[in-house]
Amino acid sequence: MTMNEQHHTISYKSLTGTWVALVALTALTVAATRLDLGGYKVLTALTIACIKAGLVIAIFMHMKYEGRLLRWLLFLALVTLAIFIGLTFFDVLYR
Amino acid sequence: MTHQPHTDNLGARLGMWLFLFTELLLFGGLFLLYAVYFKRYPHEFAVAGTQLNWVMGTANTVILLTSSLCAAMAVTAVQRGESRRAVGLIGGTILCAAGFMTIKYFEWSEKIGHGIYPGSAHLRGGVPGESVFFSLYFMTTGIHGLHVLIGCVLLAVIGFKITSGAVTAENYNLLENGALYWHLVDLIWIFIFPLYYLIL
Amino acid sequence: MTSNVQRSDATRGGFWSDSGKTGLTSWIFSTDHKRIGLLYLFSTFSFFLVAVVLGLLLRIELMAPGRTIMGPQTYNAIFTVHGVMMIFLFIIPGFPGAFGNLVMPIQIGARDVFFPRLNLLSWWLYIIGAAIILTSLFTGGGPPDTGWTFYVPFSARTGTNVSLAVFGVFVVGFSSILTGLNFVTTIHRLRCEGMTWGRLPLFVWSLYATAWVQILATPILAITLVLVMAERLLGTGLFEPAQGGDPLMYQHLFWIYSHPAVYIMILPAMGVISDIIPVFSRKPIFGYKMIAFSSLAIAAFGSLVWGHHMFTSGMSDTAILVFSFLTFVVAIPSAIKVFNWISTLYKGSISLDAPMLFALSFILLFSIGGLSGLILGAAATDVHVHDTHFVVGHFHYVIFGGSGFAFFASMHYWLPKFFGRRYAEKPAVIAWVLMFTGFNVMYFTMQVLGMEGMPRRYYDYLPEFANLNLVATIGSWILVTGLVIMLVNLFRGLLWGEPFEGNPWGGATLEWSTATPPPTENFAEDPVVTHGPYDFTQQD
Amino acid sequence: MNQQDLISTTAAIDPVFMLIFGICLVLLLGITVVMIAFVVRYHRSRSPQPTSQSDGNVWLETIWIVLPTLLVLAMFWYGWKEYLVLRTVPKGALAVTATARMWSWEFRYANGKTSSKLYVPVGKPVRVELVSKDVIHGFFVPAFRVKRDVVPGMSNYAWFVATNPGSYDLFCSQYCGIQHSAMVTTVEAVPEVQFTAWLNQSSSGAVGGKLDGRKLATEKGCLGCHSLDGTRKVGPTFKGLFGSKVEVMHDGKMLNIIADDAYLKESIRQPGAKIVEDYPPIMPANADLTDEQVTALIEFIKSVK
Ligand code: HEA
Ligand code: HEA
Ligand code: HEC
Ligand code: CUA
Ligand SMILES: [Cu+2]
Repeated sequence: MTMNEQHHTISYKSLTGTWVALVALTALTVAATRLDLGGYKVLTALTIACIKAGLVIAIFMHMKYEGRLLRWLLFLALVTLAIFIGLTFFDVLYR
Repeated sequence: MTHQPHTDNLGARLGMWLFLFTELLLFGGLFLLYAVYFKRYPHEFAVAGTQLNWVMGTANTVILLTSSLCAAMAVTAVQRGESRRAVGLIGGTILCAAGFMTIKYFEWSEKIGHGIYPGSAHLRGGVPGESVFFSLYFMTTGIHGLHVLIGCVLLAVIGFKITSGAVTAENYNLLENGALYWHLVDLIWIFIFPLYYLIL
Repeated sequence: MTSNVQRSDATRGGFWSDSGKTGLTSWIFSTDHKRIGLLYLFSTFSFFLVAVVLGLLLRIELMAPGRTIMGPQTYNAIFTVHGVMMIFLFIIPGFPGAFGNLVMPIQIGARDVFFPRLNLLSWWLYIIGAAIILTSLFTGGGPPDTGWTFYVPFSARTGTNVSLAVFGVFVVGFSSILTGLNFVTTIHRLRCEGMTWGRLPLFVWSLYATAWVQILATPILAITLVLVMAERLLGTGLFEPAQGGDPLMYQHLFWIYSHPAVYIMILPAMGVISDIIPVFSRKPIFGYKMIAFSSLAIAAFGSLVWGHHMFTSGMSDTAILVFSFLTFVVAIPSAIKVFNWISTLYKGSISLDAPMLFALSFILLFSIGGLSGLILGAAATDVHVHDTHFVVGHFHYVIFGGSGFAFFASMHYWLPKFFGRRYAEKPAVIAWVLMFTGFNVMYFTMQVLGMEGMPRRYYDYLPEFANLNLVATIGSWILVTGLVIMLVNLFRGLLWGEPFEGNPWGGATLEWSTATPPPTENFAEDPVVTHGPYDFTQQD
Repeated sequence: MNQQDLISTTAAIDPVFMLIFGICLVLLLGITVVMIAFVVRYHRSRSPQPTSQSDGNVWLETIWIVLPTLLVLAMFWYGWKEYLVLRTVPKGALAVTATARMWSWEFRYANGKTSSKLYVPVGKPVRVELVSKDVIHGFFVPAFRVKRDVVPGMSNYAWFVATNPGSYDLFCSQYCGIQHSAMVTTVEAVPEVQFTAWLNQSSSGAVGGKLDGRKLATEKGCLGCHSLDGTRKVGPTFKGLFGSKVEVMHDGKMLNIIADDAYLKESIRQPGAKIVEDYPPIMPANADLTDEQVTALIEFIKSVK
């Protein structure tokens, strides 16, 4: 195990850039869901939400600069949640 | 390795992230219920969802995103040793949070004024899916709001620690973890917003 | 208990006195993992004793049909409180809290856990939660009468004090989460030099797997309990059919946590057994890698099988197919462990000291419980025995015969190390014989009762079940006798018994290489590990 | 429906049970014997030093991963296959609706007849619709190896066939409150002719055109919560109720009222309207009672002095 590697400092500029992207994506979701997309609406909205979440995690939460360990663990937590929901749907969908 | 737990930043962050996972799963339970009931009552959910004010929701989303930006910049500021600026940014975060809670307050009181709250006569008498939607809405945003409040207190304490010199460019773990917590609150909202306000 | 403990502090040495502080506050505000471990030990074990007396009362009531010593409401409250205390106040916090705290940091060569103050907070949360649960018994509508599963809609309607009890469980759950994240961080960050992942004692591996379950599953319980409270206090109706809710969703959420929770109970137990058997056989554990890996596999797959508690609930048949299949998959890593433990004995040099007796009986009792779990895991057979005393027998075999006996094994194995004194061997063996006998008489009979169709949570039963119930009750008395002997022996021995020094059993893990009792920061000098945890050839 | 290939639920489940139980027994015996043998053979008195320091064997471990896998897959598959029998109702099954409430069973037949015991013809499959009026109950007949939860708001079912005449226990298997263990009745399997005769007798409560209130109160489960002798059960006693003064909560206000006909009627029809002080609001609404039945119940309550 390596010792405390010093932390990456993220410039104000890239943080602000991220924020602009996030706000733009928010506007995009709102606009998209005002349209009549039928069943794709949910999909669109959630996809955009996932992209936004990814941005927040990667930049604001510094995950982009973390080591492998934390990334794997984050992945593990998300997969666990997905499995909990997924397996429940074996009941909900086929009842 | 030798024992230097006080400067083991990675360890401290690991602990914080683990805690964030538990928060994620806590809300995950609510999202699970949302998914299940949305599947069962798509129409009722859509109708009920139109009763929420998407303008307010959007405003709150932007406010929270901004607060997150402030929190992230505060970390950068402390890393660069600009502690005055960091305190200011934390103040900005808390201000945004206050704005968020104010809007939330208006939204909730409007709904409650219309007789829509968990267990209200209106919901008991209405279609089943509507009651489920609003119960979930109040539970989710309620617990989320509670997290906003906790985050505010946490950040305020950290702000004072920066002024008192306990959090510095060499030792900013606390701030970093506080900011992580705040981003999580934002993260949850990023999903609450489309699910409740937009999918109609 | 603490006052007795203090009396002999001066002679004890180590972490008992080397900080110069011995008063009560030096314990309940201590951040030393060993002191916190002992706090957990005393508090969880106290609840165990209370709950055990409740269990005994249940058996006495069931001794004969009709009213024996209590009314139905009392009976329902007692089995609920018995279950809640045993699960949430004893066995879940007990293993990680008591032995995890006492031993794990020493075994990895650390001075303490990664977040010592958080560790103390965990214990306080546990105590606060427990206090809330206790309060719920004497206030409001009286003790909850829902069963430890709190199934809605019943739990949303009953007039008893469910909300408060549920809130107590919520707080205890929070404590469990903090312990889990503390342990994961500790195991990742504080292993001493040379302590590679491949040299971790298996107890540490099992705690690592347990901690992940605590982290990822407990939050679901937390939110579920919040929703039950909301259901009762606000009328959210999320599980109320009249308002469009689905009672089965409660069951899903509850078991998403509570099935993995049974592995929180058993995994550390398996870890202890994997540590004890090699030591008393003087032989390395057979298949270290597979045992470590199977702990992780149990934690992972164990999170996917919760639906097997709902086979008769009206859940979809597809879900039953999936969950039944996954349930059988989890049995495989358990089987690997059992076979590896037994192979460890082969060509060893076995000495049957008390810890070893408990460990060997663990294997048998856990196997009986686990194999009966297979009958429950198959859809066709579960339908017949679900919600009968067969299930009650199954889980007492795995929880009490498994985790409980492993807990007793660890008490005999590790406590002398921390108290510096030891118990007498002979009474320990007598106690073991009585407990083992009484245990089987009681719970095997209950499994037979279940196969004959006696439902569980029955205050009263039809005359045809009378004989077997009497037998089971007699079994419980044999068990009591054994337990009392064991406790008296341990209590006397640890306080006033012969000194316990050095490494009489010849363990090769780090806790045996430090002073007895260990000093506050565990080691005089940070250890450097050069061999595996079961490499006994390095000794002498 | 061909009688020959009608497999009873008991005959479907028992072989699986035996199979899994048998495998488990063999495994357990094997483990026990080997363990004891090792402990005896390699006891320190006989084997003062370990004669091997082996710490694993890939082949052995592979064997005991593969073998259990095959065994459990067999158990799983067989268990699933026979479970399907429980889910596949034979054609032409007799339909009965079981209504569970705290804490009684009521069985309703196609012709409207109700009964508190489940009468079924021997040799004919019976499909039971499971309906709950309040909380979750469980429909459990050990003799036929069938069990299914009775969940409010859900339509569950179970089926079985009684191959021999007799009286079989029927339990409530899902915990449902104070009288859970008393929610017991029987399945009465009688020859087909007898069953038809019973089914066509006029409905249970009516004796000469007048309903028997006491019988009704038993059947509808009232007496599970209300005593006739003045003792306090889950609900207030019926003894001396009529004409007495009752303190009730109504819309959050306390009222003192006299229990008259109108009040009793309301209490039965809409139990939630006025809640007797010091009692929980858990009495189920009885929407399925006819006006005559309510009148009969009230007459009965009046008669309990
Ligand atoms: C410590 C706790 C613990 C443990 C470890 C287990 C382990 C298992 N449990 Fe158990 N269980 C409970 C605690 C536990 N359980 C509790 C508390 C309940 C009731 C809750 C309630 O309703 O109140 C319950 C209920 C329960 C049910 C629901 C019953 C019902 O309500 O209808 C089921 C169904 O599948 C089940 C299955 C299993 C299985 C397959 C395992 C497996 O993990 C077992 C694996 C072990 C072995 C298989 C034995 C060892 C191996 C061998 C001897 C080698 C040979 C083996 C093979 C060839 C496979 N359990
Ligand atoms: C850790 C878990 C654990 C343990 C160890 C036990 C231990 C015991 N349980 Fe347990 N039990 C549960 C967990 C546990 N139980 C759970 C989760 C349930 C389900 C609840 C529900 O349905 O919701 C349950 C349900 C349950 C029932 C079923 C109730 C029903 O369905 O109707 C019964 C009935 O016999 C029972 C009996 C016992 C007995 C007799 C013991 C015995 O092992 C106790 C033996 C007693 C002694 C050994 C006592 C000796 C000690 C003393 C007398 C004190 C001495 C004091 C000093 C020395 C200071 N329990
Ligand atoms: C689950 C238990 C339960 C069942 C079953 C039940 N009751 Fe009740 N009943 C109660 C409770 C509790 C109260 C008091 C609270 C209230 O007023 O709702 C009550 C109140 C009443 C009252 C008012 C009594 C008073 O003292 O003012 C009447 C009349 C009554 N029930 C009749 C019936 C009849 C008739 C039936 C059967 C068809 C029945 N109940 C079934 C629980 C039950
Ligand atoms: Cu009805 Cu138990
Ligand atoms: Cu389980």
